[in-house]
Amino acid sequence: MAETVLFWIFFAGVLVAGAQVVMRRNPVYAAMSLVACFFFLAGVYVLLSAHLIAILQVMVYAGAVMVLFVFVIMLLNLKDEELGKERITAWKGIGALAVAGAVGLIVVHALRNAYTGPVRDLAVEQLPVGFGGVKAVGRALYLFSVLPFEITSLLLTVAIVGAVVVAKGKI
Amino acid sequence: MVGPLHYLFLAAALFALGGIGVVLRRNALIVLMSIELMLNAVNLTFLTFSRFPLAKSAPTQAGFLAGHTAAFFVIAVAAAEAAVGLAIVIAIFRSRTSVNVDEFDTLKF
Amino acid sequence: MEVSWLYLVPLLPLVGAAVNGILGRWLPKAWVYAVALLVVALSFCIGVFGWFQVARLEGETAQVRQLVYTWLATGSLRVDLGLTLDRLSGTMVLVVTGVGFLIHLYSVGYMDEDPAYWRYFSYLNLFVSMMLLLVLSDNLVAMFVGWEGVGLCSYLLIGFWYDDESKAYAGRKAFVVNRIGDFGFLIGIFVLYFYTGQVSFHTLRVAPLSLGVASAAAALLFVGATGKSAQLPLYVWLPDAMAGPTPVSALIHAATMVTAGVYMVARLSFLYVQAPGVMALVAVVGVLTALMAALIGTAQMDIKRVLAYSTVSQLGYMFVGVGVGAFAAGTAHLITHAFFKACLFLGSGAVIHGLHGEQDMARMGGLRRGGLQHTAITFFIATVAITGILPISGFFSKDEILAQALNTRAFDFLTLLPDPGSPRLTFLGPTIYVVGTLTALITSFYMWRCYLLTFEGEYRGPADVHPHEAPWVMTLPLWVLAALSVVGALIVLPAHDLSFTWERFTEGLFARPRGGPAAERIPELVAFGIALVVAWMGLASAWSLYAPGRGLAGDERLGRAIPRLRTALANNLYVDQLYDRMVTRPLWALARGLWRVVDATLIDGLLVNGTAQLVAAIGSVARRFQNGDVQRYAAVTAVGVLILVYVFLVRG
Amino acid sequence: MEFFQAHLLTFVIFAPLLGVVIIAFLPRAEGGQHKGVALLASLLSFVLSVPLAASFRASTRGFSFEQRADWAPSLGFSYHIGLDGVALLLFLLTTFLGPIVVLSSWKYIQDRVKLYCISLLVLETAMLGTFAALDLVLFYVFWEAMLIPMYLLIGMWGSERRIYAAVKFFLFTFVGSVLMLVAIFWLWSHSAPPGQPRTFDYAAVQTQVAQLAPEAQKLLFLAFALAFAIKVPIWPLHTWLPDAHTEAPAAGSIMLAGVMLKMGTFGFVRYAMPLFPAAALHYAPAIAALGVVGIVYGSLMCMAQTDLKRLIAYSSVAHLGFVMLGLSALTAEAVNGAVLQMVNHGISTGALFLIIGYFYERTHTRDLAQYGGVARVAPALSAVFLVVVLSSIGLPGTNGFIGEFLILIGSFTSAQLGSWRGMPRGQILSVVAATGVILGAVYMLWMVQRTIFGPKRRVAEHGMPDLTLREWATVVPLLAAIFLIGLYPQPFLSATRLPTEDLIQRVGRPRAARPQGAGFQLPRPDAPAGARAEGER
Repeated sequence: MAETVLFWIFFAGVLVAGAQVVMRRNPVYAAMSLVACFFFLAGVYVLLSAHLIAILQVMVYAGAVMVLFVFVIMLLNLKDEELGKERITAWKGIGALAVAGAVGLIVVHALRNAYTGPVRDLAVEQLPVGFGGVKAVGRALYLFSVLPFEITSLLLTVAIVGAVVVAKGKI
Repeated sequence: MVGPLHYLFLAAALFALGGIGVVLRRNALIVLMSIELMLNAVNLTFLTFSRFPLAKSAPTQAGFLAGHTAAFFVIAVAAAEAAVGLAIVIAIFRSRTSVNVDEFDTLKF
Repeated sequence: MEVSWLYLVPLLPLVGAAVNGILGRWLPKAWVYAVALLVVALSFCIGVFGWFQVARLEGETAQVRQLVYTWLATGSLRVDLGLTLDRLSGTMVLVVTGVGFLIHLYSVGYMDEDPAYWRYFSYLNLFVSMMLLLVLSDNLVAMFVGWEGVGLCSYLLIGFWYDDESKAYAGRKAFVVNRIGDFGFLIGIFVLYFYTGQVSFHTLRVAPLSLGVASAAAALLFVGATGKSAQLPLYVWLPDAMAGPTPVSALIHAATMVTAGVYMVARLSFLYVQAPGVMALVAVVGVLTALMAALIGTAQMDIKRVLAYSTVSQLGYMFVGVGVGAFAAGTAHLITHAFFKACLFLGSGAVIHGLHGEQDMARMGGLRRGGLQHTAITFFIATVAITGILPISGFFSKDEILAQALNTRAFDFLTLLPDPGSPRLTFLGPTIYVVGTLTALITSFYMWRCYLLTFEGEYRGPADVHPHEAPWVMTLPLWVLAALSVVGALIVLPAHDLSFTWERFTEGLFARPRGGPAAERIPELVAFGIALVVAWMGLASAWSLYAPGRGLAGDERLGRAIPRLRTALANNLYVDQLYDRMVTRPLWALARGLWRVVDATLIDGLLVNGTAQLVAAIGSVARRFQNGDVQRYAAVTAVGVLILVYVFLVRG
Repeated sequence: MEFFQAHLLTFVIFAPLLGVVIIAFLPRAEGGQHKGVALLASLLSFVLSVPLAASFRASTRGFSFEQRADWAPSLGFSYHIGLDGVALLLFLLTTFLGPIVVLSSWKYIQDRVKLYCISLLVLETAMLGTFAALDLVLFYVFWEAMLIPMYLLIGMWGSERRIYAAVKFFLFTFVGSVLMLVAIFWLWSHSAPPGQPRTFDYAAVQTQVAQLAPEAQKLLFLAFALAFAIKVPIWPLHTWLPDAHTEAPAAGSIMLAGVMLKMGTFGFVRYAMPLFPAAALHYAPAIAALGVVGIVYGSLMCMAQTDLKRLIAYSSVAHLGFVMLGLSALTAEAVNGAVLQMVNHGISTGALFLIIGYFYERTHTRDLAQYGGVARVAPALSAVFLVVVLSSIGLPGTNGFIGEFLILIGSFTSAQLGSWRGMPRGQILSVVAATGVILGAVYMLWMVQRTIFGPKRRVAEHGMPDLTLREWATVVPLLAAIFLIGLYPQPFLSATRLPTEDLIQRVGRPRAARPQGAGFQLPRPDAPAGARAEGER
């Protein structure tokens, strides 16, 4: 019961905060809304028994990534006139409608029929001990996805170097 | 009672929100944020399917937390993307003094 | 008889050419001369040695041979670099190396002041080598090597003073016209090889040939001969070839190379007698060339051009000889002509040398008493020989050809048309005789005109040019050649019981024409009488117009009497212009037109770049979607996703 | 030592790549070192190829120096190399030209030397590999690998319109080779009976292809032939050639003319014709006719040019027309002549481009109107030029004559091309082709006159340095080769005797054995008996 209540609170929070991100003119407000959105999402993850991912969501996303965003926003220090006016062109309308339409179609035709058979709930079954916990996810990560993991580390290194090179102009 | 479809619907809504943001907004920073929204929607889908597998597809030892590992990688890639994307925004802002994506149209022909 | 030294004959001059060509620039002048003269002299000595060996042998086996090496062997084709020295080729070797040596000697004086003398001697040696290869080779392909090789040397030597565009052009013209002839020669080889599988003379000699094949091959090879020996219609290069140094004109364009065609026909006499129609063609072409060139010769003012047309004309006689089946007479004239024409050319060279490059007879005159006695006397002797006013070499050899033409029965069974009922060509021989005799008259006229204008009367040149006699290295060859012009009569004496005449010497060497032995239509002495009278008539007419003291008045009188004909003759009957209009210019225009229309426009413009432009056109439409607006890309992507989702989820 | 012997061919092929590795580690600025290493590497390749030539036995049928290693056995391709007589000649030509090419550009190339040397060496390896490959995939890999360095050579060190020329070159050749790739895959899918592992191996494919339907053979032949015809180039696919030759630097032109064009003709000899004999015979008259058109047309094109290099490029079209005529004629003389003519063209035209490169280095123009009187200021250079031109127009005693003569005489006697209105096609084509001999003299001597003869024009006004020692070193081997082949062609002809015999046997119509030296006994135009009867009447 508590899960249902919490879900709907988080549901509303995620969508409202997400809408704020998209609607807000000032990027600072958008960023703050995004942080809020991430927190609500972390809550949803907890409901899904994804404890480790929820923690990472807060630490990496709401923490590190968003700090980066805010830092950049501050660095650029955009003035009001620099933000400019939003223009809605025909293509933007088409694009937005297409996105909405595509997602709608997916929802109607794919998601709705995703669970036609009996559903298992691994969190309830408690089949794997500590589902979504650090230990279980860690085992999965290091036992079965070592190579992607290592490649990801490489990717991050490249991203850091790339970011420095791009942003720095002259080294 | 909250079922997997609720979560999936939330993910879809969030994804649509992010997609609309990408298409509509001029501000490059907000476009990047919208992309983050979309990535999170994907994460949410991963985690949902990870917790609620179909009965007929009993997950193997390697597979039952595959959704979590995928989400983990998405977070890592998103971090990288944010770093590089923001660096590009800074670089462009330096030369163009603007962060509006519709003013950057050198990527053509 | 197989020997192992024959290869030295053509090789020695080749070595000389290589030495002088590569090292000549750094060698002392005397060494260059020594090398060039020595190799030719050595070749001559070996030639003499071989000649005596052959002269001792009798009949079919009267030859020495050497297989140097197998040059090409693939499939059933086998081409040996084989040399054969028989009585014909042996004598040719002597002429080539003998006259060649004299001309080398002469060149020492003539080219002394030219800075590129080493190059000159290298080319000259190369020429001698190639000519010897042509003469000695025992198969058609090796002969073709020499054939083209002498053409190359001719090209190089005509354009020797290449700074002058017109001289370089003359060389090029000679080479290209010769190549047209060589084209025929080459196809002729192919035809023979196709039907017999052979290219060497001694196997071709016994190969059975049908009339058609023999005619085709003989006619094609004769095309080659018309190119090399400057006959109609390919004679146009020879007058221009006078752009080269005068000794070259004497050696290549009078004495040796241009007679290669005659030599080839004589060498292949076994083939030509199997194609009587082609023999008639050869004789007709020969006599027409002789007449036409003689006519043109009457109106030339350049002393070398007179001699050039004279050469063309005399070559025509030789072809008449081989064409009517009198191969011995034709080749005998070849030999005597080599002597007196070389003498004439060298004499003209001495004149040009003495007048510091002057070639126009209008500015000569009186040179016999003006310091060029030796030249004048030798020139006089050679003129006597060529015109036949006295019975020395040219008189007998030319008369023998004309008599054979009159008496020949080679054409008796030929019909004018393939239809057996059409008239026989029995009239052809006598007609050729009449035309040939007329030509002899004209020959006598223009040669005496040339002599009189050059050496008699008053000196008409500019006062600051003082004619002087050439050094002894130049006059010595003149005297030797003049003597040979006189003594040469020995081999062509009409006495049939003398063993040293050419006719007896070469007995059995040439095939006999099909019509059987010549029938005597008029007595020999009458024919001699006619020839003498004709020659004297020529002299008389020349004297009446150009007698000493009259200067150029004769030309003016002729110009007034037959103005249009004379202008046409002076302009070589406009043949060059005709070829230019009909062949040269259309060809170049065709080339340019094809290039512009087909290559540049059709293939490249339409097909290649057209395809590219089509792609570019599609691209220019498609690139409107690529306007750099990232959000539009995103929107389009979204639309694409929508469509995919619709297709795969809803429809699928 | 044994190991060395067994792998000699591989060493020769990859010796230039060794140079690439060394150059890659040299600092970029050291231009001289790069060229030195490139020279040594190409010399090494040449020196190693000498024992190949020495130990080659012309009397062994099939491939010599064969070597095989697995590459991707599951897909059926392997590293399989070997040489027959035909390939050996072209292989040696390539190793022979390699050092000359490096030396020729010693002074001219001064920027991006490192990349330049690498391109040259990679090109050489790719070319050698193409000749030696005995596996279709290996062949294709080397074949395409040639394109890239050549594209760079033209596009980076060429003259004004180099980009246009490079792209044109690339697209032209690529269009053809893509079709060939499809055909190769098709062959692979039919390379073994069902259920057995498929293979790209040349010999295996060859035995299997014979069972294909004639229509399929024709299509496959056309796919291969298109790729090769573009490379040759056969009229009317030739227009990339003048542009590529004209714009390429001298070294590129030499490689292009000397070796790369032979890839096309070699492809016909090795792949298109023996793999699909029936189709090859079917299309032989058409290809021979196109070859003859190429001869006449190419010669006429030469007469319309004012650009030295473009003129020579068009003359290549004419010369390779001879080769195609010879190959299609399918007589021993013609095919041997054609193979020899490939080598000849490589040497003569390569030398022509080399010398025109030297002209260009000195004068910085290729415009004929600017030339004139060069012989006066640079006599040795002009003399060499003249000799090479003479070999190019097929003067007897030089290499060009042997090839052209054999091709013409072989095609004249060819019965393989059928007849047209009662006339043997071979004779018609041969006669028309022989006019190319005249036209060749026309345009080549015209060019000679415009460049080295005549009064001094702009380029010669202020004098011109004659050949330097380095340039002599590049020219002398070529001259030696010209005269060696011209005067003593027998070793070359005997090297190609067996492979060409096999080719003719495979492709050509079976015919009655020709008695040695007796020639064809074809119906004669006139019965000799009748002629004799007429004579006696």
